[in-house]
Parts: sequence; structure tokens; C-alpha cells
Amino acid sequence: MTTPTVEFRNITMKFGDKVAVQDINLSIKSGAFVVLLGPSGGGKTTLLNILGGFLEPTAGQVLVNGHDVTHTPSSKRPTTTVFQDYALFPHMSIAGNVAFGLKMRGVPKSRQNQLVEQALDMVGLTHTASRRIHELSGGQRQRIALARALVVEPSVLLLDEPLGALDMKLRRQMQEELKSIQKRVGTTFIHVTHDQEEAMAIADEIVVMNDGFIEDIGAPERIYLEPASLFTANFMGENNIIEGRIIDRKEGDSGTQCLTVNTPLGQIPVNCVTPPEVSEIVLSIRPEHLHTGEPENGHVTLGVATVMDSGFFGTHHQCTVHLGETDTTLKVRLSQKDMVSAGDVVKLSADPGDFVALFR
Amino acid sequence: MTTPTVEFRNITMKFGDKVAVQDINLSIKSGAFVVLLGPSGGGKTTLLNILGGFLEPTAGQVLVNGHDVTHTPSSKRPTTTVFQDYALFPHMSIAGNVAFGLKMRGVPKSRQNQLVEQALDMVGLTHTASRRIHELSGGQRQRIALARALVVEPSVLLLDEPLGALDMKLRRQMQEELKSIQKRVGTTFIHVTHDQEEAMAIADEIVVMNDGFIEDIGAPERIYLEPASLFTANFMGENNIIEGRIIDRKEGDSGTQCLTVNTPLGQIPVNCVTPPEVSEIVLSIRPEHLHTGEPENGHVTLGVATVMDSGFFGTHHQCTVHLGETDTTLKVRLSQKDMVSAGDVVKLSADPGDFVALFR
Amino acid sequence: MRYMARNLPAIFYVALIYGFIFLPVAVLVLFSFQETRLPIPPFNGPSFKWYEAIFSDARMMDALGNSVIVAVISSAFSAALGFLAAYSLARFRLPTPRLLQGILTAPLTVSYLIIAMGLLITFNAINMPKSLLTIGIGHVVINMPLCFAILYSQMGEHQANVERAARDLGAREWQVLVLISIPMLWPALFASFFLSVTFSWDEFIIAFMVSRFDVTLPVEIWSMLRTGLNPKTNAVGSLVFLVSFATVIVLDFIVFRKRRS
Amino acid sequence: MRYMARNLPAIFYVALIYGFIFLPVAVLVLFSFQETRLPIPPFNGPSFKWYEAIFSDARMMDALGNSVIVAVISSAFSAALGFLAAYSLARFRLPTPRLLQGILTAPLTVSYLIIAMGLLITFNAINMPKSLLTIGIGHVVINMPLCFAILYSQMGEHQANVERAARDLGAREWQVLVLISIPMLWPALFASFFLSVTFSWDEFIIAFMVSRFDVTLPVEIWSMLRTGLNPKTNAVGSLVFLVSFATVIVLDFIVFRKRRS
Repeated sequence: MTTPTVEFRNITMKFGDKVAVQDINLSIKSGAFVVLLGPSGGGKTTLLNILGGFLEPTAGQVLVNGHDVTHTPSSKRPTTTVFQDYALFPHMSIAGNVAFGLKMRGVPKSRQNQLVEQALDMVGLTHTASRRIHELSGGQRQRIALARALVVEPSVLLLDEPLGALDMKLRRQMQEELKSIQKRVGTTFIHVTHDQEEAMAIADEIVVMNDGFIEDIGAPERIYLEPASLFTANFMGENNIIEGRIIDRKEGDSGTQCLTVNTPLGQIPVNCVTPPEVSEIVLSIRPEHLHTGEPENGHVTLGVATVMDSGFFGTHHQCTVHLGETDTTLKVRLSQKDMVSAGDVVKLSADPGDFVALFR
Repeated sequence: MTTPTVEFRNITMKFGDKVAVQDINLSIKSGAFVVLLGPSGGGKTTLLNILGGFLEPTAGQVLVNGHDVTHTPSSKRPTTTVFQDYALFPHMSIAGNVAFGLKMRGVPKSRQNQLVEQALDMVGLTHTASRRIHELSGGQRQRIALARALVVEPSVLLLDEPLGALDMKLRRQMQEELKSIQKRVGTTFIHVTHDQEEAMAIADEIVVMNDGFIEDIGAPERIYLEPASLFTANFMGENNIIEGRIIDRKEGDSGTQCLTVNTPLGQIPVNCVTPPEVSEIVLSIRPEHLHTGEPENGHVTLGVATVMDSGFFGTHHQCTVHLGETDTTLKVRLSQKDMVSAGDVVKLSADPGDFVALFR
Repeated sequence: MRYMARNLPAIFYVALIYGFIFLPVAVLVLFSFQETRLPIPPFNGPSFKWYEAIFSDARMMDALGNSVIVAVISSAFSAALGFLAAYSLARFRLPTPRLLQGILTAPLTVSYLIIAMGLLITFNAINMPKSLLTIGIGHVVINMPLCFAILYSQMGEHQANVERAARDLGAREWQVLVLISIPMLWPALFASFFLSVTFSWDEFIIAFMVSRFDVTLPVEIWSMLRTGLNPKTNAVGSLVFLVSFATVIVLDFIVFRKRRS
Repeated sequence: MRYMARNLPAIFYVALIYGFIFLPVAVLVLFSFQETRLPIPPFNGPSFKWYEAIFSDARMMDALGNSVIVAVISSAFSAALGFLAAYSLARFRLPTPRLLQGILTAPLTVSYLIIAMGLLITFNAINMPKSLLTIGIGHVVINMPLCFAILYSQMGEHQANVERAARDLGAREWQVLVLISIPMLWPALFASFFLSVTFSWDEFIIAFMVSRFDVTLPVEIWSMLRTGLNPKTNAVGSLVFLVSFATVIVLDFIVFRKRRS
């Protein structure tokens, strides 16, 4: 087995009485684009600061490339950071900013110029080399911060909500750019954000953090479609949460168990790899997995619902529907051209495979 | 014909040399939820301030309920405003804030109390009446600002980016609430925002503004699916813009003309109500209207494309594809469970009805 | 990486600086408790007899009374006039923030000695006799720019928006002023008034040059100093220091509490 | 609704206030150009003879030289020591912003008269002879808190982040200080230095009490004033005012330009 690029071992960080992260174990393999995702105060920035050398953990060890760096100052770590406010040096030119790390490492002047030019080329800003920071736009500053951090060829690049200050359009564009730069240079990127769309768009692997703990780790598709916890299910996009009770357990295919869950919407069969011991669980189903009209083959019917309100969002309609019999309110996403309005009555159905059983 | 609640007649506003809005004519009918949408600096807030009485236009007239209010101070207009920073009175209780407008109108004390209670009830904050502003959360402050402005029963309520300071989740929730309060009270709402999703979600009618001009006016579905201008097409969600040339014009059904447009993607038939005289036009097509795989009946094939990159966004995948033959890059939205990755080759097709012809 | 050990030199340095700044005042206070007549080491107190001597000195008590009257009345005028000036200026958009900064800070940098000389000539020219009134006018001249600057800094975009909201809801200009602007700026008004009081309380040179028979405490101290330093002058000095320091502390406390509640 | 007509009273009021503040100084400057011996109306100038008289007065020129020396050297120390104190304090998170505000503003509110008395006792106690050095020390005591407050206010979260970025890229502590912190704070250092210069330049009471043979310009003016006001004292006063006002203007200009470029 190869050595992971980054390894957190039992990391705990307390600020006074407040526990920011608690007993975190996490390995990150070389060349991955990992996103630490979670609400503010979830501990993701603290973890990044511990890795960057700006905080010393209360307990535990941090290893980079197999070496313990827990007590190494940030200036001696093979990590560099792109800060949220970019933290560019306002009194230096763009080239001066990018060259700073090389200068500190004693790289010869001619080699410095060469590397700075390459780095500026990578972010498409060669023409700005002699300009000053305040002459650049937000997106350009972001790119310079990236170039400055990457030019010293760190083992790991840390990105602390680097797109937080940009507007939505620029943000989506920079996401694509970040992703493509990461692919090209092959450096391990660890990116902190609270924006789940951003996380899904750029990550190879998402680490969902909440309240100092890791809630879920996995590829974006897995995290979105089969969240491991209730928190993840709610945090990653919109969701309907339905309480239920396991009334039957059968062995299914390939080691999974097939549970039958009794819910207000009827009995729903759910496949589950590691079924819980308790029988009270919740099922989650995404608005786009609820269908109206005649149920397709293999789908379960969930009853007849009245549309409470409906909003148009361009690519889709989002409705709130109410099932009178069981007094359940659900969010449903309908296609762009489905025209429903408040008061309409619709039949609801869903593919049982789209339900996810959650027990924590 | 009934008198419109608000009428702007040839409104022009200059700040020194800068023209903020130019020769605007706009009628707003009673009970509508109208959203002024556009980028910052587009003139939408200026228009709102002219209506609210905070700016006097350089030229033109403003009418409310048929009366010219162009030179009436804001204190005497039948309009009230919900400000972006809420502008609540920090030294008064919640009830004191809501009662302020009534007090200024000399409403008797007992009636004041009654109306304040009703208004707080409407926004679900009756229990906070005796609290102070700083004890409330952002969403609660927003609701109090709304209650304070609505309690005096204005003819028109002006909302100046009222949700701008809230985070995404709260924002979507407040949108629904605003919409439902507007339905209940029936007051004309004029809401300014730069968020096109917000505009689509709440508006009965969207007025798209750019650079001091009105680009488009209409229902959200119409604006999104059949934008009247290139600016609108680009501003409302993502879009692919393809240049083309009209090579044939035929009379179509119900007074429309059927144009045949020659584009890099082949010849595309487009229906058009008011066709242009020039032959150089652009076609827009949304990413979700491009399909992969075997073309459906009646769809036009657009060629074979290579996937450049693909991102997962939860409810869908968003890809960039490249048509090698014609060197065209397009954005394509694929379904949640379509798994494509960079390098895959796909056949592209689309319903010709989804193309929109634009000439300005 | 906030190591206590690494911070120790910094803590030590800050403490040293504070020692340096406050040493003279500490020495002054210490020797006001000296038993013997000369304020030189060794210290042989503590004795409160010099404080007793002050409080039984009628001239001293008169001066103290004068100081209080001048401080309170001139500060009330400074705060009121400063508020009106700030409120007026806040109605405009000024062409450059630099010009604004100049307008606000320029009067603060003129020396009290120069102002005192100018006042003296002006009062001579208009034949105004030297009195507590002339001292008070002098203190308004030096304190009003300060009040103006403090109050203006509190009248930002948000304050303007809140006033706009009041107008939007039907308030007339006087109602905006009385019901909204003044209550919202109460902490700043309070702060301006009390800061003015402390500056007026221990101002010497203007009070000296534009007064004749009725003098304030600092001027009285000055005449005592002609006979040299002694524990009695130290005791008065300590008293002046204590009062102004206490005012600042109380001010901090009240304004801070006001902002939280 | 920004009607010029509605704004006129406000403009008028602001102008009136400025007239009131600057009237004494304007009168002082005007009568420095008086032809005759007495600075009372009617004005019968302009005459430059009193300015000539100053520049040919050796005592006056000595005092002017002393003032410049004390101002420049004491201000350099104030700015340097203030920078170190601010840099040290910025390393900590203080428990409350209120405490911090107290630490920063408390020394600024202590009266110069009190500080002068304290310094006099302290210098007596340690047997330090009165000289330009003692004046300089006095001016460091009053100006360092000001420099400290100005510099500290510029060391925000962003500055700390930029320093962190430099460390992250491999800079040692001294490199962070020399290559990042000082260049970034240059405008604030500049401002502190020049503000200190103006305050030292026209400070009278400390300079008077802790000096003996070598005196500064304000002290020299004071001794001239014993013989009463005359156009010559007005001319020196105007000169002092002009220099400090010019310094403030130049300072505003340079710091402002520095921030823009």
C-alpha cells in the first residue's frame, strides 16, 4: 500500500471549552481533489489550519508524505494555502507575489523568472506580471493566489473557501478552472467550502463535516444519491424525510438485506447493506425522484396529493404537495414543461430504489 | 381599462453625466408581484427609488393610482419600502417598529395595537412584540421590516433586494413566504433582485433591466423559454448561443413565420412571430434541451460531439462537449443517472421547437 | 501556533511601554501621599494630610467649582453644536472622502497655544472682558471639532437608510430628528459630551490666557507651582487625573452597555 | 430628493461653525501683518516687518532649531516604539474589545499638565538635569500612545492573514517583519511620525516645565507674551500654526497618494 499524502490521526482541537474537531481520522491519497464540506462551525477550516500549520492540535498527529509535521511551523511544511481573502502582498507586483515563495527557498533569480512565467501562464495572466494587486479583479486575484501557492510545488495545496468572495457566475467558471488546473498539475488539492454544489462540481472525494465530526466520505454521486447520514441527506440538496418502521427483513442479492418499511406513504421495500438493529428509521427521497401521473413499472404508488404551491425555476418546477389522508407534505420537482398549479390533484409514485434508509 | 397601480412615463434619471435609467415606460397592474431583475448598475434600484420618492427623476412622470407623484415626498406617497439592510429602528421594540407608520398617520392607540398584532401574526412573530431588534435573527428582521411596511396598507410595496443578506436556504424559504403573504394581502409588490432564480420563483411578471433600459417583460416561463433579447437569454440561466443565417422564410401556422437557419450545427427550422429583416441572427438553446443518444421523432441531429468535461450537480450532470467538425463548444445538461466522462463520444440532437431566434 | 513561551517577550514589551507611559503619573500620585514637604525619595507616607489641605482651601474649592461649571456647560454646547454640524454635513455627498477627512481632522491639529493667542486677540478686539464665559467659549472652540468628528463618524449609510425608512413611513423632518436620529445617536452624543468634559476639565493654556479673577483648577495649580513642586500640588494633580480618568472609565462603561442593550 | 434650496441652511450652518472654529486663528494671522505696535483694530497692514524681526532674532532662531530637533527625534522614537507595541499586541486575541479600546485610549486622555508634573517629579527623583533630552522624553510619553493607536488600528485580520501567507510560503519571522509587515504599514508609520511631529512642534506645557536653558519655540513665545500681545508674538504664532498646518496637509496628501498607488 502506498503512503497517503496526508494523514490525520486522532486529531482533536479545543479552543478553551469549545471542541472544534474531535478525534478525526482521515487519509488523503496523492493527486486527489478532496473537498471538506460542511456548515460554518463544522470544523472544516480548523482541520485545514491544522494541516497548514496555523494551529497546533490539542491531541493527535498530522502526517504529510509519511512524516509527522504536527509540530512543524508552516514555513517548513510541504503545504501551501490559498486564503479566502487571497492575502496577496499589496506592496509587490504580481510577479513579486508569485516569486515570493521561490525567493524564500533561495531559488536562483533566473530560474525564479522562468517558474513565475510558467505559473502565470498556467492561470492565463502572463500579461499582468508587472501590475499591482489593486489593478486586478476578484477572479484575477484568486488566480494569482493560486499561482503563488502552486509555483513552489507543494505536496498538498490547501484552499480555504477560495471562491467565497466571487459572484455566482464567476464562481462556476473558477470551479471549472480549478478542476482543470488540478488535473494538469496533479497536486493533491484540499478544498474547504460550505457550498454543496461547488463540492459536487469539483471534488473527486467529498468529506462531509458537521459539529467536529466526519459525517460521510465518498464520491459526489455516492454522497448525493446514497447519503450515509441524515445530516448529509439534508445538507446535500433538498430532500424529503419520512419516518418509518421496519416490519420485515429478507436477505437480498449480493449480501444486501431487503427491508420492508412501513411509512405514512405505504409499505416501501428498501435495500440496505448494513441494516440497523433498531426498527425505527427514516427514509429520504429527493424531490426529483417523486413522479406524478400513472406509475411506471416497478414503481410504488404513494397516494394522491394536492399541490399547495408551485414555483418555476427555469429548468424545472418545484412544488409542495400535501397528502391529505396522512397529512404529509412533500417537495416534488417536476419537469420544465409540466404545468401544474396550486389546487391540482396529482398521483405520486417513486422507484423504491430511490429511497435511502437512514439510521443516524 | 382599469387604471394601472403604477405607471412610469418616459422616466430618465441622470447622475451627473451618468445615465442610470433612460426613457422608461412601464405600467404595473394592481395586485401583481412584479420583479425588476438585472445586473447591478442596470437601473432597477434607481427605478425603485424614483417610485419610493427617494430620488426625483431628471425627466418623466411617475403615477400611482393615476395620480402624479413625481414631486411628492416619500412621506406622502401611498408606497412603503422594505430596505435591503431592513433599516429597522434599533432603539424601539419590535411592536414600536411596526407601529411607527400608524403613529405617523395618527391612528388611535387601541387600533394601532390591534393592527400591529395582526401584522406580527401575518409574519408569524407575535411572540417577539416586546423584544428588541438585536435579539432577532436575519430572517426575523426581514419579516419585521415586511410587517412594518405592510401594516400601513400601502398601494404598492417596494422591496429592495430584501433577501440579499440571507443565506441560500433561508432565502429560498423567505421567497415562498413572501409569495404567500403577497397572495394573502393582495397588495402590489415590486421586488428588485439580481438573482434570476429568485425572480422566477416569486414573480408573476419579470421586468429584465440592463444598462438603464428594459430588455424584456413577461411571465417567468415566457422569459426563460422564449427570451426576447440576447441579454435576457444569457442572463436567465445558462445558454448556448449559435450564430446563423436565415436561408429561407415560409409562412407557418397561426401567423408565425417559419425560418430556416443555416448554422454550424446544420439547418434548423425555427418558428418566429416577428421575424427580423436582417438575415444574420443568433439561435439560443438551453443545455437541458440538448439530448444525447438516438434522436427522437421530429428532433434534428446536430452532429457527433466529444465530452470535454463533466460535473455532477446532484440533480443532473453538466457537460461541456466539443463538435470537432465545426469547432463548436456546447454546454449540455444530462440526467442524474447518465454517466458520461471526459473523452466519451455522444450524438447530439434537439427539438427544433426549443431553439429561440434572437436578433438583438 | 500561539505558544505562550513565544509570546512572553511581546507581553513583556507591551508591559514595559505601559510602564514608561504611566510612570510619571504613578510617581505623581505616589508622592501626593508623601508625609514630608519635599516630593523626593525616600517615600515616607502614606499620608492624607495634603488632600485634607486642598479640601479646606477656599481658593482651591472655588477653582474646582469653576472647572465643573465651565466643563459641563461648554461640553453641552460643544455636543449640541457638533451634532447639528454633523447632521448638516451628513446630508451631502462630498466630492472626495479626502476633503471630508481634511475638514474633520484639520481643526483638531491646531495647537491650543495658537488658539489661546487668537482668542485673546479676538476678545481684546471686541472688548469682551476675561471671565468664565471667555474660558467656556475657548473650550467650545477646541471641543466642538472633536464632537463633530465623533458624531459624523456614526452617521453612516445605515443611519441614513433608517432615517429614509422613517420618512417613507410618513415622518416629517422634525419627527425624523426627534424620534429617530437623536435616539439612535444617543451613545455617540453621550461619548462626545463626556470626552469634552474631560478635555475641558484639565485644559490649562486657554483657561490661563483668557481668564483673570475666576480661574479653573489647572490655572490654580499653575499658580501653586510657582512656589515649586510640593505634595500639595501633587495631591491636586492626582485629583485632577483621578476625575478625568474616572470619567473616561464611566463613559466607556455606559456607552458600551448602551450599545449592547 | 436632494434639493439645493433645502440644503442651503445646512451649508450655511456648517460654514458658520467653521467660521467660529477658525476665527481666532484667522484673527491671529491677520494681526501679525499689523503695521503698528498694538494688535487692535483698525487693521493698518499688511506689513511683513514683524516676520523680519523674528528671523533676525537669534534667540527665536535657536528655539526654532530646538523645536525641530526635538520634534523629529522624539517622533521617530514614538513611531518606532509604538510600532513595536502594536505589533506585539496584535499577536494576541484580547478577551474583550472593550479592554483593548481602554488600553488604547486611556493614555490619550491624561492631561499634559498632569504628565508634565509627573515628569518633573520623576526627573527630580532620578536627578536628571532639564534639557532638550527631557523635553524629548516627555514628547515620547505623550506621542507614543497616539502612534500605537494609529498603527494598531491598521493591523487587522487581513494584515495577519497576509503575514500568515508569507510564513506559509517559507518566510522566517524577521523576513515577515522586514519584507511584509513594515512595507504594508508604511503609510500608517508615516502618518504616526508626522502627526507626532505636529504635536511635538506646538506642545507648550511639558516643554516649559522640563526645560531650563534650551527651550522650544512655544516656550519662547510664552516668555515673549509676558510683555503682552504684540504683532511680533502674532507673527511667531502664525508661523507655528502655518508649519503644523502644512505638515498635516502634506501628510494627508502623501498618505492618500500612497494608498492609491
